[in-house]
Amino acid sequence: MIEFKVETRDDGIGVVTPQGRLNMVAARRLKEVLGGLVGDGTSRIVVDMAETTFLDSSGLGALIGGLKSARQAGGDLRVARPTESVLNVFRLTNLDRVLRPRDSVESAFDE
Amino acid sequence: MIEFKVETRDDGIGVVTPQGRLNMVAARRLKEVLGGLVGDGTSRIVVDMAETTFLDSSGLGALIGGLKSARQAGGDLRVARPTESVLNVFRLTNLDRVLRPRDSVESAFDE
Amino acid sequence: MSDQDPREPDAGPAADIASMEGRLELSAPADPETMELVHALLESLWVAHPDVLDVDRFRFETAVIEILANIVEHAYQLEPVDGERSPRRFEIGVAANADCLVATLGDNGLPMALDLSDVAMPEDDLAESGRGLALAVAALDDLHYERVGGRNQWTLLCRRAASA
Amino acid sequence: MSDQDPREPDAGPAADIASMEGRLELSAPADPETMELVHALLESLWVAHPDVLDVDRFRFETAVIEILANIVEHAYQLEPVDGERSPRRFEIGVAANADCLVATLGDNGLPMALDLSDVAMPEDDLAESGRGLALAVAALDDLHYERVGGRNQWTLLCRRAASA
Ligand SMILES: Nc1ncnc2c1ncn2[C@@H]1O[C@H](COP(=O)(O)OP(=O)(O)O)[C@@H](O)[C@H]1O
Ligand SMILES: Nc1ncnc2c1ncn2[C@@H]1O[C@H](COP(=O)(O)OP(=O)(O)O)[C@@H](O)[C@H]1O
Repeated sequence: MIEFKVETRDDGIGVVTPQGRLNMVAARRLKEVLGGLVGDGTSRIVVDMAETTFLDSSGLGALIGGLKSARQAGGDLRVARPTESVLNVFRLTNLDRVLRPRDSVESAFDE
Repeated sequence: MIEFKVETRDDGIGVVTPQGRLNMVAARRLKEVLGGLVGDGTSRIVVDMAETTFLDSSGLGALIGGLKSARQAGGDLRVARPTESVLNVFRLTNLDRVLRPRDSVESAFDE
Repeated sequence: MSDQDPREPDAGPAADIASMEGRLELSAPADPETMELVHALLESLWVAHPDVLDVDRFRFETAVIEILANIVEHAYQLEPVDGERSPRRFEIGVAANADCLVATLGDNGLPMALDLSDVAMPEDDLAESGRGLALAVAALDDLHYERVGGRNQWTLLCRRAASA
Repeated sequence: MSDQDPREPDAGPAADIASMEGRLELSAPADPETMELVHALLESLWVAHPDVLDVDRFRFETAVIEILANIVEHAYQLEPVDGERSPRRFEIGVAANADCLVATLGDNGLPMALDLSDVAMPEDDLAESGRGLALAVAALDDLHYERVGGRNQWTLLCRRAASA
């Protein structure tokens, strides 16, 4: 099963950490978490994927859905620290350009 | 899978904490851990079962084997803080007298 | 303990599980390592049946794992052991309904020599083995063994406690 | 991408898995919740085959979960949905040998309408769905679909990377 750690930093950036496998069941919950953040006015979001052991196309869909609604609200969604398994899926789907992985959570919004 | 945390306290008592399921595969490893402690001169041992989520008859056998060798070496083995699942197995096998569970690791050797 | 005559084929739980909705069935090598997968199978059953009480989960899981451990340990003991893994396999099915938890285990090993009605905890409290079958019997409402077509067939039944 | 003609029955991997030693086979309801159990099935396969490289584990697990997700999501979409759970089931088998990783998935749902050779990633980078089959195809060396006796049969093949 998966857990989501969610925190809002002092600079207003929301950090979501999916801990476990981001598959079909988990994707629905990630969608809710991301939608909730944007709805509450947090439109700059970092998804820390250092503890995401698996990602499938529905998890990807939830990330892209979050990216779109964050951008619509004037912000952005960035992914940081993907595991090898997650990076592999980014590459196979050619989404490593759209979801360009950042090296750290702290600096994910630096440029 | 299971992990065993092993520490020797200042008073010379060894504390073994099986974390996970104590089944057939794990029982072999527990036997080795307990045998190693007694062999190294630690004959008073507390098995902290607060994180043991499952116990079967081979795990029971490893506990009793450890108990016997600890006693032969002039010490004893005591179990502390069993989970409901472990307690259930102690009761079904009538071993709650032989392996009388103690409420705390610290006071397991107090009487 | 079985209240069915083990010499007489019956239409008891063994016949039922194949028609129980939501049943989970696994076929795998009879290796100690497969045990973790059977724990996962039971976890999946509990996710599908969140209303099963802990007390019933504990006794069912205990009995399933004990019977499987016996299969892994005893059912093949007279076969020649070589370096290669030989095709020793077992099948397990688990299911739940409002009244009971049912498991069937089958394997292609040697027949069991024991009479289940003689099974008891060892006399010696400090015995290090010999509790497996007695523990399964104590945990279950019914344990049934049959030798069918060169296979061992176990059927395990827990009647569920009425929830509080 | 399949290099076999999908209209022609063949004696490829689909025929092989039933004879592969150490294979793990599961039959379960086609529910999203069963997905965790399939992850556990693969973990058990890796425990039995510690020499399989991460790169091969990743792509095999990706493909297996995508095909299963499609079964759960699409194969039953036109059936009436009622409050009760209807008996929607799937079967999965996974196995490894020195050369490859093989999985077969079968279900009793509706036939798939797609031609696998047309499958591609969506044009729109920001599409939120439609990547599942393309991802499975990209991860595998061979993906084969057949409709056999009213059932959907998928066969997945990863050729293992030569270890370093
Ligand atoms: N599946 C089986 N096939 C053959 N013999 C068995 C089987 N299960 C149990 N036995 C026999 O019953 C005895 C008692 O088994 P059990 O109660 O599980 O204790 P243990 O496995 O610790 O010896 C075993 O020693 C074995 O001789
Ligand atoms: N098992 C299946 N049965 C029927 N149709 C399917 C099946 N798998 C996929 N499809 C069809 O192929 C399309 C693409 O599927 P897929 O690549 O997995 O993307 P997604 O599931 O995100 O839509 C689906 O929208 C569906 O129409």
